[in-house]
Amino acid sequence: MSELPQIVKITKVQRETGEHHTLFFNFKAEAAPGQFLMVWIPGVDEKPISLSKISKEELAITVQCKGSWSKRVCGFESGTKIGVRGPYGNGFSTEGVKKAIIVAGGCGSAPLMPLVEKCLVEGIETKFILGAQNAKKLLFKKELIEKLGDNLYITTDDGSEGTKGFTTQTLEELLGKEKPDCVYSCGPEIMMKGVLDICQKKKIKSQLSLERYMRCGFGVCGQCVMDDLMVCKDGPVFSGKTLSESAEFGKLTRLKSGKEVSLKEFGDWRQC
Amino acid sequence: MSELPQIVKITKVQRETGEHHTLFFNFKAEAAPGQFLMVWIPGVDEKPISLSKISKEELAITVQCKGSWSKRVCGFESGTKIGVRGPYGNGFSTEGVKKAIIVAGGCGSAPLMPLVEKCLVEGIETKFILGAQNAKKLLFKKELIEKLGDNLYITTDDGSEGTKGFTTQTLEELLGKEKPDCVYSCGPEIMMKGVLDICQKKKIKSQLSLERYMRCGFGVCGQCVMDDLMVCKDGPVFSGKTLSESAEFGKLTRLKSGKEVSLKEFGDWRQC
Amino acid sequence: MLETDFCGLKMKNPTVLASGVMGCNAALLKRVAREGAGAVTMKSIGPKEKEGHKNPTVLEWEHGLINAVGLPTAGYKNAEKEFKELEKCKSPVIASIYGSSIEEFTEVAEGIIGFEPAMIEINISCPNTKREGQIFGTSPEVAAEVVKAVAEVCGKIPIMPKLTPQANNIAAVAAACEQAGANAICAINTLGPGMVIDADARKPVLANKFGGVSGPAIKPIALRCVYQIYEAVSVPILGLGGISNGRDAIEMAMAGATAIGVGSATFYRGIEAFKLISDEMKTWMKEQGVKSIKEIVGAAHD
Amino acid sequence: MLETDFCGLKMKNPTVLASGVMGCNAALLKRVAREGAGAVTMKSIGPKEKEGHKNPTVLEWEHGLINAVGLPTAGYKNAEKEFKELEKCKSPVIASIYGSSIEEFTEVAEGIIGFEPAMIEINISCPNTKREGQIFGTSPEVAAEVVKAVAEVCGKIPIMPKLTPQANNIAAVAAACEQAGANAICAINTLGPGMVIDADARKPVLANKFGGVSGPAIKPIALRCVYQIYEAVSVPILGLGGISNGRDAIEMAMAGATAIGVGSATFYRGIEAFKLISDEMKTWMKEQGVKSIKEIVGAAHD
Ligand SMILES: Cc1cc2nc3c(=O)[nH]c(=O)nc-3n(C[C@H](O)[C@H](O)[C@H](O)COP(=O)(O)OP(=O)(O)OC[C@H]3O[C@@H](n4cnc5c(N)ncnc54)[C@H](O)[C@@H]3O)c2cc1C
Ligand SMILES: Cc1cc2nc3c(=O)[nH]c(=O)nc-3n(C[C@H](O)[C@H](O)[C@H](O)COP(=O)(O)OP(=O)(O)OC[C@H]3O[C@@H](n4cnc5c(N)ncnc54)[C@H](O)[C@@H]3O)c2cc1C
Ligand SMILES: Cc1cc2nc3c(=O)[nH]c(=O)nc-3n(C[C@H](O)[C@H](O)[C@H](O)COP(=O)(O)O)c2cc1C
Ligand SMILES: Cc1cc2nc3c(=O)[nH]c(=O)nc-3n(C[C@H](O)[C@H](O)[C@H](O)COP(=O)(O)O)c2cc1C
Ligand code: FES
Ligand code: FES
Repeated sequence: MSELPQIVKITKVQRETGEHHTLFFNFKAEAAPGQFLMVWIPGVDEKPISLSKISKEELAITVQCKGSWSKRVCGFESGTKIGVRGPYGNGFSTEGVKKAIIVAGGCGSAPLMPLVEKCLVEGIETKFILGAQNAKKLLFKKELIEKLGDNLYITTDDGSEGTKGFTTQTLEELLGKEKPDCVYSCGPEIMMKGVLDICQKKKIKSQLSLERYMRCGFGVCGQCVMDDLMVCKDGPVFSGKTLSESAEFGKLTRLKSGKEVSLKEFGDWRQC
Repeated sequence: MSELPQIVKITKVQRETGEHHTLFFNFKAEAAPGQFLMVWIPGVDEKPISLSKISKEELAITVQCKGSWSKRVCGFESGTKIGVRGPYGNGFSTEGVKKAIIVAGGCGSAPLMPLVEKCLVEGIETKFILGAQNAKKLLFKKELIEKLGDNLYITTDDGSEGTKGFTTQTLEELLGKEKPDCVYSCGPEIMMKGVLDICQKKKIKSQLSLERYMRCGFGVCGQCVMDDLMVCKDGPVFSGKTLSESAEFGKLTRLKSGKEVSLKEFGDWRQC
Repeated sequence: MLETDFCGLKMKNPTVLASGVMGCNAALLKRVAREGAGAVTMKSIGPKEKEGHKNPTVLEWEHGLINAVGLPTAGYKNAEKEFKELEKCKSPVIASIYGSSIEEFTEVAEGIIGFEPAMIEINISCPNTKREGQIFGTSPEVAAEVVKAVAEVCGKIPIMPKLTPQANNIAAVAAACEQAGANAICAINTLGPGMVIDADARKPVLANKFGGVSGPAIKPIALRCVYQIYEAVSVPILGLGGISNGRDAIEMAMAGATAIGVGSATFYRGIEAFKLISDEMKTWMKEQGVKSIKEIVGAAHD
Repeated sequence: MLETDFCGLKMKNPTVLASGVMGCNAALLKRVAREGAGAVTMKSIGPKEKEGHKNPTVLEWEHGLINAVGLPTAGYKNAEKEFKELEKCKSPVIASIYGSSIEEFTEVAEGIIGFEPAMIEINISCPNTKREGQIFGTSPEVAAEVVKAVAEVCGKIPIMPKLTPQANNIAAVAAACEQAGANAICAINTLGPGMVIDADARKPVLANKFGGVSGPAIKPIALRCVYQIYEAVSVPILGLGGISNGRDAIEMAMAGATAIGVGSATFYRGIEAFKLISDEMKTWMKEQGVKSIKEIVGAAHD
């Protein structure tokens, strides 16, 4: 079988927040939490998108309306056809984990939702810190409350819901009281850098899901490189240990041209 | 896997008659009696050759020294490397057969030896008519005596051994006394035409193994065509019924160019 | 839903047996037609009898076939019997001709027009012979010259040059051919040449060393060629190269082919390939609500 | 037994990472060298920063890859850091350059010679850009012009034009390049271009529609090209195209390649491809009693 995109029909569109839409579709694939698909809008563009829901019957992705590609996606109705290939990447590991804290910034919740599912199935004690700029942008809040109840910690930058401040502050507080086997995180790289620093200081293992501009998605073109790692294939999930040794994590990324730029310069594009 | 020739080492060379050599080699393949290999001498030529011995451990082919290709083959010692691909073709069927008569002319014995083996294993009552120009050219005589004893009937054109005359005469005699379920034959096409005519007259089923010039061996190039049949794939074994309806069997063949010629004109090249 | 009119040839489906594949004699061509081919192409006929190359001449190498048969031909003078027998063929019969000079092309064309084939394919693209074909098909000017000369001879019988993917600008070659009087364009002939080497034998495997590549491996090249030709000409296209299943055929139609050639797939799927491909096309069309194959010809263009 | 001297480059084995594959930054190139590549080629560097095409840009289609990345490049002016970091690379580093005019080629060459790469590959063969490359590599005259101009700039750094299989006479192109001062020949770049169409989407899949074909499907074409080049030049050849395992590499050596490029195989076998291929070569050589890979370079020639 080839790795060409397969055209699937969107079976359902769910509006999560004003700017996040979840698209459901049938696509037979073995997938793990943290893996992503390359999602093709024929004639437009193709982007890597994390799986936000994994079940035998269907998969789902959650897209934030942002640029030219994602705005189009957010206009899709059920019945629209898209091309998907994958899943690609390594995904999160829960091996040996009994107690976990998950930290999501903005649409970072997307790849973390199937992880929550997995943690619950495996009986892992799970706390979830969900952060966003304001109450309106809290992604998957309702689902997370249903699933985790008191174990969900909400933070907003403006204090419009939950604790005012950053997810990292809440993480630091929690880690003052307890010692999970692993901290999982996805969100703006600056936030994840904070998560990593805290975990390193406390000597707690972590797994962080990264993003870089991608082309092939399967480890050939080298576009998504970070140090000597290909984010699409060696990642997108990396251990805190790997990232703590990285010369680029939290600092540098690459433009489409391959030119190195500082994360700042690149813009906090995933600061959603 | 591809159908490219595989290089095998000849493990043993057995001189059968002055002009027939059997080459043994190891080549893993499921093969049936009547099937053939395309045998490549690197840098020289490639020819279709029937399997004259089929076992789990090894295969063998028996070649008559004749033209430029086969004379080279007959010079090979054990250790020589040849390329083989296949097996190709349909092979003989013994389905429903309890009693068989096998008619071999010249080196037509080659594909018929594995058939004898199969008949014995399956408990088929088997008679074998072995014909050649003279005593010296009787191929596989010793083996056939060992295997079949009194059920081997020998004919030579010059009477130097066995009955003087053609295999067809002996066949006609035998069919006057008994009614086999199938007559199998391989040898010069003129002989096989005789076999077919006798069988048709007596309403006895037959299976005959044919030859035409071949290129691909797998039913693509169309070179080996006889009527609308490709000898390499639809054959080389055909039922008497099919051949009795043929406009070309026993009459026409084709040169390398594809030009139709009468069998006579073509020369009795397999009249070995 | 698959009925196709290709240059006046009425075909029950768009599949066409490719030249040189099983096309040596009338009886087998008729069988291929019975087995489901919408039209059949005869093996290319040359000016005089020719043996072709020594074996190995045709190989399968996992991703396709490679062949250097060397254009064996009985020659047009020995073709009468086959043509006569083909009159009873269930599907239209396309004759294919080659030569090593413009004179030879017209000589062969003249030699066979009396037999009134439904169409004449001009093979200006075989990579197996040093002069025959190759030169003609890579240059728009030379290709056009051949087409013009053959057109003059052929009268009302439609002619269709068969192009090579080795041309640096196949669209320009096609356009030049159309200008010169081609009624259809056939693309592509085999790719390359290529070469298969056996490590253990330390030798090229084909007796001719080099051979034309066909089958699954060449599909992307064939699609690109047909796509480009479609934008350059208005005559219909017989697209082929690596078409193995119904989906491939649909893609080829979308690239711009009205008729779809099938050659190497007969290795992978047997003589039933034509029927299988047609059935698979129908299944896809039903799923997608496509009523006639005509609807999707060229659909991949904006 | 695999030690190779390629134009003065001392390689522990003949495998070379092909340009454009994982070659975007120094760290990853160094990893590929650690993982077993005898030499590594950087992604082609162009005259100025360029984004490349939109996605999809790289696809796998069952018999190979197809890509239209569009030669993204940070430009030679942004290359210093990578070159500096590459000084510590375990294997020789080949720089690759492209331009859309002879002036651009020399500009880029001049821009990077200061970093003293072990060798400079001149990409005159990329099928993805309309002017960049394609034209240069198909004509012996133009190819020679580029090589001559770059040679003048490069001084003692060996230069190696990378040829396209689309050339009608690749041996002539290679010979012209040797004449013009090439120290080695690299062949082949991707084949085509080709095209992938999605039936259900009714669209070409690559954003650029057309892309260069690589991987298993192109091996016979690559072997033929290298075989023909070997008979036309006396400088060493870096042969690549569809090499996926040790046996492929042996065949490529027999066709005439001293060094053996590996690109798409990293998809099929991972970054370990270099080590796997080297090990498989050794196994075959032991079986066949071949002491040094040098013994078999060109062995398929009479
Ligand atoms: C492994 C992975 C998983 C992802 N998962 C999700 C997800 O679940 N949901 C989601 O909404 N998005 C996800 N993304 C991001 C997604 O691929 C797109 O980048 C995003 O949808 C913006 O695309 P756009 O064309 O709409 O915006 P654009 O107009 O292209 O860009 C908006 C901003 O994003 C930057 N950008 C664009 N494309 C990329 C890219 N591929 N990588 C890095 N930066 C880029 C631009 O530089 C710009 O600053 C993921 C990315 C990766 C690498
Ligand atoms: C299915 C099949 C099974 C065969 N099995 C055997 C076998 O077990 N043992 C064996 O010795 N031979 C067998 N042959 C014949 C074999 O393929 C060669 O034809 C034979 O070895 C003579 O080749 P040559 O080059 O030595 O002679 P050449 O010099 O080529 O020819 C001698 C004569 O044979 C004719 N001839 C050559 N090649 C062929 C061909 N492929 N088909 C028909 N006529 C040909 C020539 O026209 C000439 O009259 C078989 C052929 C077929 C088609
Ligand atoms: C064994 C073989 C013989 C061929 N002979 C001819 C020929 O005589 N004339 C011709 O125009 N094309 C010939 N071709 C090319 C095919 O007609 C066709 O163009 C090519 O194989 C690509 O199609 P495919 O991939 O479906 O096989 C031959 C191909 C094969 C495999
Ligand atoms: C994704 C991708 C990107 C490539 N980019 C370049 C490039 O920038 N410069 C170049 O000379 N060749 C480039 N190539 C061509 C390869 O270097 C190589 O010549 C070709 O892929 C054939 O080798 P393979 O079959 O081993 O992949 C690229 C190939 C691929 C698959
Ligand atoms: S996107 Fe191509 S290597 Fe990661
Ligand atoms: S030898 Fe090619 S079809 Fe029989």
